[in-house]
Amino acid sequence: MIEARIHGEAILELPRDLYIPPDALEVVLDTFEGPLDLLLYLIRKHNLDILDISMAELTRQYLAYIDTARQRHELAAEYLLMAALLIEIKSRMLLPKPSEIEEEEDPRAELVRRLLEYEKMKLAATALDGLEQAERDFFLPCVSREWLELPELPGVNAEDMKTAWLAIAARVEMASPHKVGREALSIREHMARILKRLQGNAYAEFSELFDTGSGIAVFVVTFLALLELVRESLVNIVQTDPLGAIYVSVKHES
Amino acid sequence: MNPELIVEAALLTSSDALPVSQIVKLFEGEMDRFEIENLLAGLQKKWTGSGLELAEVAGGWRFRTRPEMKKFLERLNPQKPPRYSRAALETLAIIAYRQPVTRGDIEEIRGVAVSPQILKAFEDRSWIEVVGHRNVPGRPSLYATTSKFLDDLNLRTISELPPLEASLPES
Amino acid sequence: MNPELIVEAALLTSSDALPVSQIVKLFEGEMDRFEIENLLAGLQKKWTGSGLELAEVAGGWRFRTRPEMKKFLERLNPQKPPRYSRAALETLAIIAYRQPVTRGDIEEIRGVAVSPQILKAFEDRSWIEVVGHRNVPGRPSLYATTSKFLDDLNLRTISELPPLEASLPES
Repeated sequence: MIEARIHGEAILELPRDLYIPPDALEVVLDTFEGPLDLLLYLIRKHNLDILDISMAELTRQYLAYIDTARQRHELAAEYLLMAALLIEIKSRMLLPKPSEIEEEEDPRAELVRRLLEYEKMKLAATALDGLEQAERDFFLPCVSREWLELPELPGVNAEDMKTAWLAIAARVEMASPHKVGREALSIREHMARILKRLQGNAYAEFSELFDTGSGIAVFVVTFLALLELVRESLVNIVQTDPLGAIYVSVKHES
Repeated sequence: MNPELIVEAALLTSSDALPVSQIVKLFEGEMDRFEIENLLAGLQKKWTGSGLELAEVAGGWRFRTRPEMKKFLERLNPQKPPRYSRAALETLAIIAYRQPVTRGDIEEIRGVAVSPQILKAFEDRSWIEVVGHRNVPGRPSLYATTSKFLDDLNLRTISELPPLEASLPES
Repeated sequence: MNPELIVEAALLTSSDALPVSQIVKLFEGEMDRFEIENLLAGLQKKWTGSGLELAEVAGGWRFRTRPEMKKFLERLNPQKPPRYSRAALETLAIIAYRQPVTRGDIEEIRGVAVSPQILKAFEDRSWIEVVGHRNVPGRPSLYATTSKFLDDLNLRTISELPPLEASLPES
């Protein structure tokens, strides 16, 4: 509420013929949604017939109101524009109608149409607000599908591995050709397995690295893997005493 | 797994309404629209008398809390849900009842400028969207309401909006 | 209104888990923690055998879908299965066929630098792991495939990978 006072006295003075009762003065212009809203308020307040508005009366009321308001704060341009429009309509109504033009449109028609349309929308806004609204009047279920939120990882199959490898092979075909077959692959798998086994341990006993239950082929492959690890300087094989235990350890930088 | 329980789980975990055409997908063609609709009617009955109800809205089917629950659920979030300003509500009403409209149309009806924040707020909430451009200089955007707007107001079609009151009451 | 239905509605519409201290608020002091906990146990029983389950998690109580529902609910949002880039697949193939290898080995074979993201992605998936370090300056990590890699590719041993007839580069 705007209440401007000088020496304790309200600076606002009411035009005599303004019908707005003093309590309505509390209704400052801010509460209106624009000039149409203010016009509707005035029409209602004074029981004016919207279809046969007394332009002189309405214009006077409107101007008086915005004059009052202008003393309180700056007025949006729309209000001044409407004032000009009202004065224009009023003056057109005062002009004598040329008798040859019988069916000239009522100068108020456009304003009335706009007022009616705005009034409709104003009521519609209230009705809309009266409807039940999600998150205000009712709530929607929100149960998590958490496992769906996890990103899906690409699938890979064994053939993809082969295709990828062959693609590399094709690119470097000109380079030194070496056959890598099934056995070689097993050897490499066992090399990885032995390294994993040695991880975190200072050493392992040579015989522990052999899985005796898996047959002679695995036995041989494990042995070849150990030799390959020694050749690639990845492990040390140590036997401190003749015929003593053989220990395998990860080779550390000396 | 019982199909009714699958549909129930799908609806309770979906933030948007599910049209029957989506629900059908749950069963990869093993159930037709007619069976799904029967099942939805069954589910609706199953939930009668509980805190949620299954309702058909513009976007399809979805659960929502019954109005009686508001009072209790509000106690969990004591801050009042924000209310729209009159300017925002009038703008929304014009878009809803007069769609498709340009910002200029809205300003013409309301007699004042429309703040871009208002339009943005409704766009962010997916209540309005640009559906085209008017073929005039500047090609202004044409706004219309979305099906989420209808869903959130619990409506099936725009014609379920409250009817417009014809003329100014002469009081 | 039945308190169980109020708690059910609150849990179904809450995006976060609700601790008992929150649930109590629904009844403005008319129910104590003990009663609420009893009620939650009852609710949990009520939902047994349906597509959702009521679970107690770190933050409190919440509904969530049962794992069996995944298969069905995924049909609502079918996503294109993601694929690994050629660089990623080749890196994985080199580790699989030539293990144990260092990043330098992979780069030498492919002729281009290996992005750390690729190795990290496979490590995060527990498909590869560091099994040691090569005894050369810098002691580079030696990568090998894991048993999870074999499991995920449905292989018993690495030697079940398709044999390579073509001539191959030696690292």
